Amino acid sequence: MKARVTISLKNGVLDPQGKAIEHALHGLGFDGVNDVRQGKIIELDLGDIAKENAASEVERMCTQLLANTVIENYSIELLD
Amino acid sequence: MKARVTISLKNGVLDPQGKAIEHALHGLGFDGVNDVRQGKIIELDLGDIAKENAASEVERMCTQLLANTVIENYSIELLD
Amino acid sequence: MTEITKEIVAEHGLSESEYEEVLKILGREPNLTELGIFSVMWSEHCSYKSSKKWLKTLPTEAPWVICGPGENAGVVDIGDGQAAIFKMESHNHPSYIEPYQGAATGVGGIMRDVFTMGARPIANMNALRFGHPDHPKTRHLVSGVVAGISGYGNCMGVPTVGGETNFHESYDGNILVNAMTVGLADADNIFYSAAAGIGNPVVYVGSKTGRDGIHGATMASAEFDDDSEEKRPTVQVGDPFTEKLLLEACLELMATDAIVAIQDMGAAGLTSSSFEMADKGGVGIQLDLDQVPMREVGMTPYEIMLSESQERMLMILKPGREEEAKAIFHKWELDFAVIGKVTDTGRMVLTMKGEVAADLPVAPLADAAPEYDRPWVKTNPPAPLMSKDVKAPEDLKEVLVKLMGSPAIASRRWIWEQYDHMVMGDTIQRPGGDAAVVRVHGTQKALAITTDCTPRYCFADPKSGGAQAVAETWRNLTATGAKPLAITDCMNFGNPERPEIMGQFVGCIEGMREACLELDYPVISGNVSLYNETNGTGIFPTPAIGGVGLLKDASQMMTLAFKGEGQSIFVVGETRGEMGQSIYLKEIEGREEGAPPAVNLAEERKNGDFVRSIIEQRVATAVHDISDGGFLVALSEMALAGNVGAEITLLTDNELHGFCFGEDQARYIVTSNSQDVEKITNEAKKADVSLQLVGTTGHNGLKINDVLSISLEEIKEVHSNWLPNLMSAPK
Amino acid sequence: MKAAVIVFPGSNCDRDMKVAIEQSLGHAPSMVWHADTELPPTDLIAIPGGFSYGDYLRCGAIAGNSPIMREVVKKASQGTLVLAVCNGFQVATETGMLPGALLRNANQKFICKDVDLKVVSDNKYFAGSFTKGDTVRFPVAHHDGNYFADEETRKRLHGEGMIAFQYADADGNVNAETNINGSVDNIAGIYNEKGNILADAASGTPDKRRAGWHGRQSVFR
Ligand SMILES: Nc1ncnc2c1ncn2[C@@H]1O[C@H](COP(=O)(O)OP(=O)(O)O)[C@@H](O)[C@H]1O
Ligand SMILES: [Mg+2]
Repeated sequence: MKARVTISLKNGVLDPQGKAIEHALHGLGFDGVNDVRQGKIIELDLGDIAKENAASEVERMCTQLLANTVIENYSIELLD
Repeated sequence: MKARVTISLKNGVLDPQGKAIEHALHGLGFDGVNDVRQGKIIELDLGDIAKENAASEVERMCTQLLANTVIENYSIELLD
Repeated sequence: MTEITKEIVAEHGLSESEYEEVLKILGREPNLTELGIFSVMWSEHCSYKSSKKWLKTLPTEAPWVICGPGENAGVVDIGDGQAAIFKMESHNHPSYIEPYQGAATGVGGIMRDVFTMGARPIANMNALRFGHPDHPKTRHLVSGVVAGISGYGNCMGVPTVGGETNFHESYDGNILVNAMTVGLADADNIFYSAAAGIGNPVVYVGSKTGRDGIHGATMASAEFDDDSEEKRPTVQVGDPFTEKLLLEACLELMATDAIVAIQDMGAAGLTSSSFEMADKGGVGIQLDLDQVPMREVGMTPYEIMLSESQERMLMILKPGREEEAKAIFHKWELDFAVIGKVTDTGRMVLTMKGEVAADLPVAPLADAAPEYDRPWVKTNPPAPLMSKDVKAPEDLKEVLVKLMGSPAIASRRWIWEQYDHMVMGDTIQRPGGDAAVVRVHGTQKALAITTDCTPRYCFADPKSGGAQAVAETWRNLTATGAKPLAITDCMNFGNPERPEIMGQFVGCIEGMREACLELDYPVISGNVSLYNETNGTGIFPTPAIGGVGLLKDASQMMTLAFKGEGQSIFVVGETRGEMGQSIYLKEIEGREEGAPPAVNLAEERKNGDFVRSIIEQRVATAVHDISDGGFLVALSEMALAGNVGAEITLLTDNELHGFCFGEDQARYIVTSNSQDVEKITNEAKKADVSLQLVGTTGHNGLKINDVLSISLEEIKEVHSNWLPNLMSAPK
Repeated sequence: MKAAVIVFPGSNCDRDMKVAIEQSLGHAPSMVWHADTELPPTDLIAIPGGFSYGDYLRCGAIAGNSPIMREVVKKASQGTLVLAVCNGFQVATETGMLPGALLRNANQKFICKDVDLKVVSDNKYFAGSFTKGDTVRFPVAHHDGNYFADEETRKRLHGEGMIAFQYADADGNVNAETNINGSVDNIAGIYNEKGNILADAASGTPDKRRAGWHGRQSVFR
């Protein structure tokens, strides 16, 4: 069982990386672009785990380590 | 028109971040996890752009700036 | 099994005659793995086949040299049972292809060379050459290279304390990234790479092996062409965190006596490290490749042997010490594997899955490495160009503003503020001075470190340029009060198969040799990077020199900043008005012409020894050597650093522009308190040194006679803004 | 007074911190490995700067989850003094000992230079040699020093005197121009409510850090 965790900054948290990318895109002539946000994606192989446990397991990984809920949201997708 | 670009390391390219995360997850008792890879996700608002142009526009952004095609792959999703 | 065709041999960069030599040594055809091994071992990068003949002519000895060229890095004695270990290395081609990772892994590689020998790295330097500032790739390369150096060095916790940066169109398609590391060790606990002890275990530690940079070593020696961007996947990704762990683990193990020999895996990875260890020890090695920690499945012996995965080391341990060593590496969460043993066969035997993957004689392969005496032609130096041959400028102020904001002279702060230059808490002279100074932790001593080279001089006259590069490092160390000890070098040139390029190489070496001899300043390590050309156009010859000097008493360290108002300003050394190849000529007249300034090594030595002696006698209050841009640029730099102006009265036989902008060598600007003027004057007489009192510090700008008056703000503005403006301008 | 310095894999200012404490207290602190589960008896816990775990994932995140940190959090809640510098600041926010989080510097670059900091609050444990309103000059060396806290937290920080330092100029002016890295309200360092935890984004060579350590009552700077 595999999982993909997508982590993005919460609304209202200024995103310096996103802003820098936006600025650079404008510099390259992509003028229409705005509201650029950068996030992270973490892919995991969960090994042999029952599907019904997988979601809660990954949820625990997120709250304990993968995401900082002060500034980040996360979403989990299970892939098999 | 919005777009989401997902950037991941090419197969075989060392992923120090993924390795460290995997190690930390083991330390927290998530023993079954392996093959952790970290990638990036970039969300963009393309403004008023015709759907038929959007894909090629984002493609150009990827090759010129967003992805480091030496070591990274990218994929593009258009959302509206 | 793959048949070895002509094409395969050519792809491996071996010439026909080289391949015949392979057949002769083996008495049979090699298999692919063996061919791969020959190819990397005999590449320019590993074998120094074009340069060896000339490198041998460099002076490498002095009473304070503990280990000269031939090991991972050179070692000098700095007293009290301590040694400084240093080397410089290039990562040019990888940095052009992928600037961040290329530069980062360059820094990682040179640090490994230094800690392999038992030293804790205490300072990093970097010598960078980029293309024309307006070239479309330049900014991307500058920002990537600087970020890569910063990313790796900062994470390692080793301060990056200095370096140099040039911009010139000759580097448009071939940037140079040369990294230097200085480390500190106990003189009686230095580690070498010669394998010994038949039956001793061969141990692999560090990161796992992946398919990184396979053929990187051959790539680094192959000339670029337009489709070089296709070669991208050979770039490695650096993992500074793992290297930091590797450093700590190695130093911990080195504190025991378990290690017989140790060698980092750099270019050509497991191949060159194992062959070098076996060859130096005159022994054989047997490796079981199944034991090599691997990151990917299905790796072949060829891939394992040629992988350039970073952050790995090979060691020979004393028998029975495996468990103790393993415990240390496991504590640091690193791989540790016994992968083979030392044998008395004189052969390198590799097995995998029960089969022999390669069986090669060590010494013949190493001894038979090609060595070429490539044809060369001498560069004829142009005639000198003196100030009388150059029209005087109408407005000195306009000239000064132009020079201070020019690519060669503008402040590099934008770069070094991205480097952690303070970590470890011993940086007592930060970037921006003549040389960085780093205290030897817990002592009164300090090391001064600099890198220098003036490629435009080397291009015009390789011999004089080679000597000048060495002399300039010596002068920069001297300006801090340090006694210069030794140098490392990084010889960056074009295609040696072209006689004029080979002639540049030979000329530079000749000049370096003379300077090293005259200044008592041997070469203890170095690196050669050839084939730096794109579509047949070579770079400027660039023998980057890294110099290290010792301050016995760090409290005597001198800086270039003016220390206050009312101090007397002297010029040490004679000014004849040498305008050839000067920044003035380039920026104001748009010409790169004439001979570079003459290098008089005896004068260099005499003047430097004098400057050092007045620093030691504590009568000098600020010292700066005069180089790019000449006297007025050096004066401006001293004024900006101290935020104190100066008033200069010049009575000179020369044209004023010759005095202000000539790049005559062996000169320094020195200040003193007014009561010490007599003493300094007498000392100079005694030493037979040319000394000229030219003015006093004070005022809030610079004044010369009645021909120049400019505020420090005006100078500062152009000086500090050029690079940030370049880097932030829209792409 | 006894001190302990926590060492993580990748810490690189642990020696700097040790030297600073040694020079100030006259005796060496204990060095405590991240994998340990117990602290020696100590009055001050120092979390040094550097790149714990390479700063991979998020700065300080992996270190924040190491075994010894559970113990540090517990001791801190019982009133032991904690000084968290640079990477230590990130570790402290990651464990929740302090509010907020640190983001990448607004200019995306590592910044290594001396900066002026305005001393914003008086504190009975730390800042012994400075008083509110002073400016002090310290080096910074960080890539992720951009402090973030939401609106509510910011109000609390201001209201309860929890802001230790703000990026300023030499005259103590705090404004957008003196904000080197994009931190909210120019915040460079904060205390917890009780005032026994201080974290700041400055690095500090031993020499600079030593200045201001005056015995038991006022710790470090
Ligand atoms: N230009 C040079 N001048 C002096 N010594 C050199 C020079 N180039 C290489 N050397 C020495 O030759 C040895 C091999 O260098 P190199 O192959 O670059 O080392 P490594 O295998 O660590 O990369 C080193 O001891 C180095 O110091
Ligand atoms: Mg080496």
